[in-house]
Amino acid sequence: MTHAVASARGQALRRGWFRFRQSGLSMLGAALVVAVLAIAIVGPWIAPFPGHVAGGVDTANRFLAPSLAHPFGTNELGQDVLSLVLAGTRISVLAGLGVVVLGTLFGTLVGAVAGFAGGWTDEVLMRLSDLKLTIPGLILAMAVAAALGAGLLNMVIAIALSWWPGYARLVRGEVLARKEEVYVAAARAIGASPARILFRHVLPNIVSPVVVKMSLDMGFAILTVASLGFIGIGVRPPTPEWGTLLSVSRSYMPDFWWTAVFPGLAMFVAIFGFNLLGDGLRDVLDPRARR
Amino acid sequence: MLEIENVTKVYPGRQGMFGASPPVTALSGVSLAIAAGESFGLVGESGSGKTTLTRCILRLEAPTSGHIRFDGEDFARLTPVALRAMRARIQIVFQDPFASLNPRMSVHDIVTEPMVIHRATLGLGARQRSARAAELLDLVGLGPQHLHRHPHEFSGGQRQRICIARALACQPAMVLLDEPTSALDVSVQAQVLNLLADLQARLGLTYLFISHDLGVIRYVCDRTALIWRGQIVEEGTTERVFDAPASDYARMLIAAMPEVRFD
Amino acid sequence: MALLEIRDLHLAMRSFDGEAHVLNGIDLAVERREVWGLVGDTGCGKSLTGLSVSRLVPTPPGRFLAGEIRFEGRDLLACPEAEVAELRGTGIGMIFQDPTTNLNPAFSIRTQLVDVALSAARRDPAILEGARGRAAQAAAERLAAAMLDRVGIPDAAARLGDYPHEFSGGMRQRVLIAMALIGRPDLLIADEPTTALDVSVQAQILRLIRAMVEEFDMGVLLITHNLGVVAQSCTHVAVMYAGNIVESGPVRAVLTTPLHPYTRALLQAIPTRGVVRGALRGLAGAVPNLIAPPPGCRFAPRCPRATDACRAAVPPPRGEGHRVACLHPGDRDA
Amino acid sequence: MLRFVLRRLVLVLPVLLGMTVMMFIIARLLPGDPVALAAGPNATAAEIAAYAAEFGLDQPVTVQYWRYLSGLLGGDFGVSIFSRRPVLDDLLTYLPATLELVLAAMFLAVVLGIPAGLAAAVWRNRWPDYLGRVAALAAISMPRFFLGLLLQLGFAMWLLWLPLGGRFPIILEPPPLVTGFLTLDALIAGDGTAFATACRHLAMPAIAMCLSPLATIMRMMRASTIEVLQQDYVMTARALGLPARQIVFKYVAKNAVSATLTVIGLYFGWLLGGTVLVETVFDWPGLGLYATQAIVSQDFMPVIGVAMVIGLLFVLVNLVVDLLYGVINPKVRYS
Amino acid sequence: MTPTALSRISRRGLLALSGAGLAAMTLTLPRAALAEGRNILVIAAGQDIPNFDPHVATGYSASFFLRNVYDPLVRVAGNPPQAVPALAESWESSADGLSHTFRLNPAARFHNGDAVTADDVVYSFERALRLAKGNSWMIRGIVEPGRITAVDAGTVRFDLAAPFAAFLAVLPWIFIVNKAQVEANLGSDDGMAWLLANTAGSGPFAVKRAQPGALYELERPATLWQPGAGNLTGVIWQIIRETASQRLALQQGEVHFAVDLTSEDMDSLRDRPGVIRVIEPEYRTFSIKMNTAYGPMADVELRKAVSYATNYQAIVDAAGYADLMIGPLPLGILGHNPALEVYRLNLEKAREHLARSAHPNGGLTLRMVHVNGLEQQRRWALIMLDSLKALNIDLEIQPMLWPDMVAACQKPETFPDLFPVYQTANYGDPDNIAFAAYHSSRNGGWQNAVYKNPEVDALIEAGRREIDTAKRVGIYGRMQEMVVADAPDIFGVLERRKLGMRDAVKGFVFAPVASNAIECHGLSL
Repeated sequence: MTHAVASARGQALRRGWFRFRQSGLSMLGAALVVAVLAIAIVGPWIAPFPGHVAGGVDTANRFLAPSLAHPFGTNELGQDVLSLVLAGTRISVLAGLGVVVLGTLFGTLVGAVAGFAGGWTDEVLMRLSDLKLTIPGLILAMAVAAALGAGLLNMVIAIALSWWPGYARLVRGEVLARKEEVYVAAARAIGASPARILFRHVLPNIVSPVVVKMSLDMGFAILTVASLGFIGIGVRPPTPEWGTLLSVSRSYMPDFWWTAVFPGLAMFVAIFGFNLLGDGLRDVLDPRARR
Repeated sequence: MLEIENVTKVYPGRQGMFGASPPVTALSGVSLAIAAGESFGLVGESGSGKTTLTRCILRLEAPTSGHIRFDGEDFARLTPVALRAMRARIQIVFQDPFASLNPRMSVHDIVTEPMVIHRATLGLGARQRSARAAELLDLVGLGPQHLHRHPHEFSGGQRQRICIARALACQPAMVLLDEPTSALDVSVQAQVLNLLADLQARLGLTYLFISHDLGVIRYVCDRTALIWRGQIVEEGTTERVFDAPASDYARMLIAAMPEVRFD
Repeated sequence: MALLEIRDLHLAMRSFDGEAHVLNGIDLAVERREVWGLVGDTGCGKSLTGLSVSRLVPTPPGRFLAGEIRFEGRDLLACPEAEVAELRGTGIGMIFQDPTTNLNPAFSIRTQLVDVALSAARRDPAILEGARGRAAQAAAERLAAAMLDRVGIPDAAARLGDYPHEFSGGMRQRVLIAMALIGRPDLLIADEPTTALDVSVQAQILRLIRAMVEEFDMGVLLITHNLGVVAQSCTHVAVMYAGNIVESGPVRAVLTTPLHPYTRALLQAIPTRGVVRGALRGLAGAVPNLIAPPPGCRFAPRCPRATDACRAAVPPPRGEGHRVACLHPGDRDA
Repeated sequence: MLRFVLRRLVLVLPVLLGMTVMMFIIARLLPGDPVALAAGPNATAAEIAAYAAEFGLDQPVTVQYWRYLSGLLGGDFGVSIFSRRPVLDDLLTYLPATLELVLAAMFLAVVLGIPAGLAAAVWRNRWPDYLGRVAALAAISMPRFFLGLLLQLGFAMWLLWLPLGGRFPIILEPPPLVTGFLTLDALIAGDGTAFATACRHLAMPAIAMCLSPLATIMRMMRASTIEVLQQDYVMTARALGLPARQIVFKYVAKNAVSATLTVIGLYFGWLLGGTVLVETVFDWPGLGLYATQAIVSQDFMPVIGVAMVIGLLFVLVNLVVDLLYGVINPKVRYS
Repeated sequence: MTPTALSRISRRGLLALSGAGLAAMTLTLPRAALAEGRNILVIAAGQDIPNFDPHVATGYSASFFLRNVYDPLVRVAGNPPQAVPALAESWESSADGLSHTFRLNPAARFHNGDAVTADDVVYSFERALRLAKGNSWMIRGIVEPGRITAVDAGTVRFDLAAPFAAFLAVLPWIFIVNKAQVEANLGSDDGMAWLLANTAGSGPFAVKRAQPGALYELERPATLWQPGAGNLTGVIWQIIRETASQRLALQQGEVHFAVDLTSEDMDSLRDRPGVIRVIEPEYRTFSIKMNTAYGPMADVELRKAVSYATNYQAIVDAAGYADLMIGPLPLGILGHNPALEVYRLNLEKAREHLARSAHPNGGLTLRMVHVNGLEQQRRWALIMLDSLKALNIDLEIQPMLWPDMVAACQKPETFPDLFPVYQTANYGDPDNIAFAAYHSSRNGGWQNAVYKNPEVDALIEAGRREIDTAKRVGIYGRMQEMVVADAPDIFGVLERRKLGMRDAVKGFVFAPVASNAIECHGLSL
């Protein structure tokens, strides 16, 4: 009997995996994400010049063009750009993850409460999220980040503050839709308490869209983190963050283009990977959105 | 057992983008009385108010006016705790067996859920609940080997049996059957109808059977009422309603019944 | 030459689990003024048969394995898409189950009717009496109003400008019938045209279709799951099970003396007058998996009379007029 | 309908009010001392205090907020502490530049995105579709500022085809001010050179900015087209012999566009708020750059002003979108 | 709908639609040409001009504007910088240095045609002091209201409270407004609202158009009275925020001056046809201030250890075109001692001093802030981080917004351990840097937040009161030695001024004071 259960579930999983694997793009995305995550974990150790990552400088070797010793060249302080880019992966992934997780937690809470309670509570919470949607997110994040001062955590908080309404709206919409499901009516009819309905019948069924949104948002969160860094409201030196690296390097173009182009490419590849993966996941997990 | 007295339900109009829609009267002055142990049929076409009536009976919605009494107790006056206890006594099987089961729960969890909710009154431990779930599955013609499977692994007829098992979990006195077979193929429908008839005979249940299919109603119901635009237009024993319909609407409906008849 | 003749049609549909053999040798012939009912349980292939006739089965995932669909003698499966497209609307008209979703919500019914009329008139100018350009538009509007009037929409001309959501379900189905008939087709395929409607409306729509058969001198393929509907409005019936036509013939013959065990089971499952509670006979088991169907008769696993011979090979249809595909036919249960 | 518009406009008020409250709270959070900065490096404590008093910054924040609100009623957005210029004047100066950029980007995105999405849906799962989808995802993944830098590197620094940044060359007389949009003003004035010049300056920032909305609109259009193509009424239309061209361009397109419209409205607001990056890269004298500088000097009146203007525009655009939605989709009009 | 069915017919239609979009943005348009018949000098600069009020505005962009639209009594020119006549055609000072009399040029006219009179001068100085904004700090405590006298219409006399050696050097920064015009538009704020966007000057240029955030165009006024004018008919201050963009614009001949170039920009401009690189020493110092009053850096031994551990070579390398400072005063300024013994990288000595401090083995974390976005400061912060590792000292780097940094200067407790700062010499006199950066009266301000040494104070005060040059050299010599001994700063570099200029510009003479606020009167194209 247990065997039958396992095989039934296994079949569903296999079917999803099959569908996922069918799409070469999703696989490419998964591969990119795995690579990015791997670099995020081991990046600082595989960096050829770990000293530079910690802030070491080598002013005698400024602006060396890409070569075997420095595949991505060196920057204005003689630091190895490859090392900085590799080490920067962890910062970006961590920050992106932080933003998405914070946004999801808070947004899901707000959305679930609003959608489930309805009425006055819903109205107030949704007006609040409207407000956040109306205020340009980047400007809000800039103002908050500027107020809190430079630093990774501050940046994550600043972005997450403008991030949760998306989740709140998604979750609220899903909760409202699930609330109308017949099985929820059935649960109510057998006398289930609101909490039971929310946690047992509603929330488990909206995990998929939330996970899909999280995976789709990862890339965008990394991009927003980099944007703040680019504007110059980012991490503290010597933390090697991609957007900050790009922001510093842009004034050295076109002569020392490698200082700007490689961090930018790293950013692009990581975001692209997460977006491809998110797209693929959506196809598998969120059948309604499947095309 | 169930008394519905002069129930009216009005939905307020909604504010749309380009203006407000008028309020909708879904039920107006509906009165019915269903005796214990009988099988009562309620026939109506789409928009006639039959679904609203079930929602009011189950107290998923409150009627605008009127009273609904079950075993002599008025729903509107019950405390939340008492209401919850009442819910163990009156159960429902919905039309769409595909939508009425939570896809994330196993059959075991689905069937035991009412027992968990009403564990205070039923006094069943976890093991007893599982045992009872197996019994219930057996009762509705499904083997206990299905307990740990998920709804999507079942056919429509099997799902409807699961729904029936869930409805019977708390040993209710009354079951509302809201078009329980209209989503099923004819051959499957017959089995489910037989199961329902069998269960009623064995457990002494009271049925409120709602359908638009006159043939089904005629087959399973002792008494029948016709609802049209929120009003009861005809009520009586099934035989009487089919053989000597009193209202034009009933006559029209019966005439329109598609039947395999060549005479 | 029959108006429509389907011979040994085999169709497979690809899905994630594999390729399902959904039509398994369909034979069917429809003449003008015949109304053929196509009945069977969900998933037996009746809708796909209808779509196949108009070549509207998407390929892929669909794949025609064998067979012919002859419309007025021409094999549609061998025609290029463009030629089949020429037939749609003028040669073959279709109506579908849900009148709510089959009308485009963003356009007035005038636009939708007129466009169908104009495109039909490009192939058969007689439909608009040869009118061209601006005159054609005007003629098409007149025709649209006339058709609406013909299908029983009161005050038809005034309602032309309305949008679909302003009509009731039954009225929408009438609009769709008008749309399907505006190009004067020879064959009408009606796929569960009344399933989404109330009983009272259903009877009216069926009567309307019957009336149109005479007026337009056409053949009808009426797909339904309701034997009552077949009995009321069809001249002939074909019973389908799991991709096969198991029994076919004049409606009265088939329904009064059903030869195939499945047909009989279907009839016995309908609660009719006089059936005592508990006496209804259902059908045990489930439809077979079409990806790996059982060899032989697909009904054999559920059939009380099945023998080893049934499980060995698909029984060919036998008989003239009233045909049945069964090795052990009979009008009584064994 | 008028009532609907009015009701929506009234609903905007609490949003804007909430926005000012929030910005005031953030401004209060700022640990820095904008007055000390604005008063100059050599100001004494007394001078700084006088400066603060001049702007009412010595008052409790509730009083400051109340003053600001009463000013707003009279169209007074406050004064920049740093430049002492009225914020409203600055907003009016910078807004047209931003709007021109956003509208140009949006125009490109809509004009290219809708046909591209339609095409991808029609050619679904064939190579133009795959190519389009990969390109769209790549476009969404491309940071605007990085794209901007690459464009600059390619077209301005290496090829020398386009100006590196700015809005209009200093040497040329700009066209007489009518709309504030240089391209339009040039056309109104009939000045071909000015128009060409304005377009040359607009090209790179608009491209950098339009890519993401273009890709999103394309994806949305593709998705909704596919959804519409699967609708029963499309099947009916095919079954009744309507030509494929008519089905796609008339019946499907209208329904699909109405679904895409919402995205366009949302993106408009997103672009308005997101001009900061592109304006920074291309030295485009717009609201984003203005806001950035105000944020950096902790001059929060301009920041609130910018947020208000963008918020208001966002609400207005979405109102227009909703109205358009009603025009395209007759059902909405009645329900 | 199957793909096959639709693709055939729609390909053409879709391409046509896309084509329409592309046509809207043809890229092959003619390059903008310079207007003919006009000699307009274009300056690319990163800073907007925030305010036109000569007694309020600060910053180099404002200095550019005021120097060209307004006149001071005297101007500063040449290298080394000298006071030259402006509104005043001649002046004399009393022997005790207390009284200074200026004779105005009778030709001087405001842009509205009014003659410039001694009354206007008095009014302007008093307004500057009254508002106490902008550059007025330079004369505060030296020139007092009521002691500026209009002797006659063409003569004005200043009676100083105390002798001030640099008096002539500060006068170029106090601009003269037309009293009548200002009084006519006084408002409630002493004319500040009106002067914000209007001018009442007599300078060699007048405002033609202003597009805040984009450009400011000046043109010759009809009343031009200053002798020695070049052939310019106008000047444009174009705001190009990115230095790379400035460089490119200069390279392509779209601008004549680029004033914010980096050393990397200068390198890439080398040998570019038509481009002249101006790389000149200047009096702008860059040093890293230490918190001498609070925290670990209050310990002079630790300060010396840090001073010896600093990688000065890296600082110069990172700075590009720059010279290492020798002590607190700029190289080449009056009284600077080039032979002064200062700290240079010497880890042994660094460790010696560290051993004598409270943290003999290091192991502490210091906090260094820098202005967010100031690239050179960021580089130096990283170099300090790298340097201090040798002493087992960690450095926490915190980029801050400038206002936050200013705020942090107010109290020793909030002042960071290391605080990098540029100090621009507003006037070419040692008093400028000495007073601003080391006099304890400036404590709490960003130029000298915490450093306090009464003896140094006394020397600085003596230096500014003394008018005998030789004696001043002596005073400043002692002052430099004492400051070095206290090690309040890591003396960094003097970045050279880096201007990019087209060779079409004639008549440009570099002056090491405010050289990016270019005076255009004498220039030609």
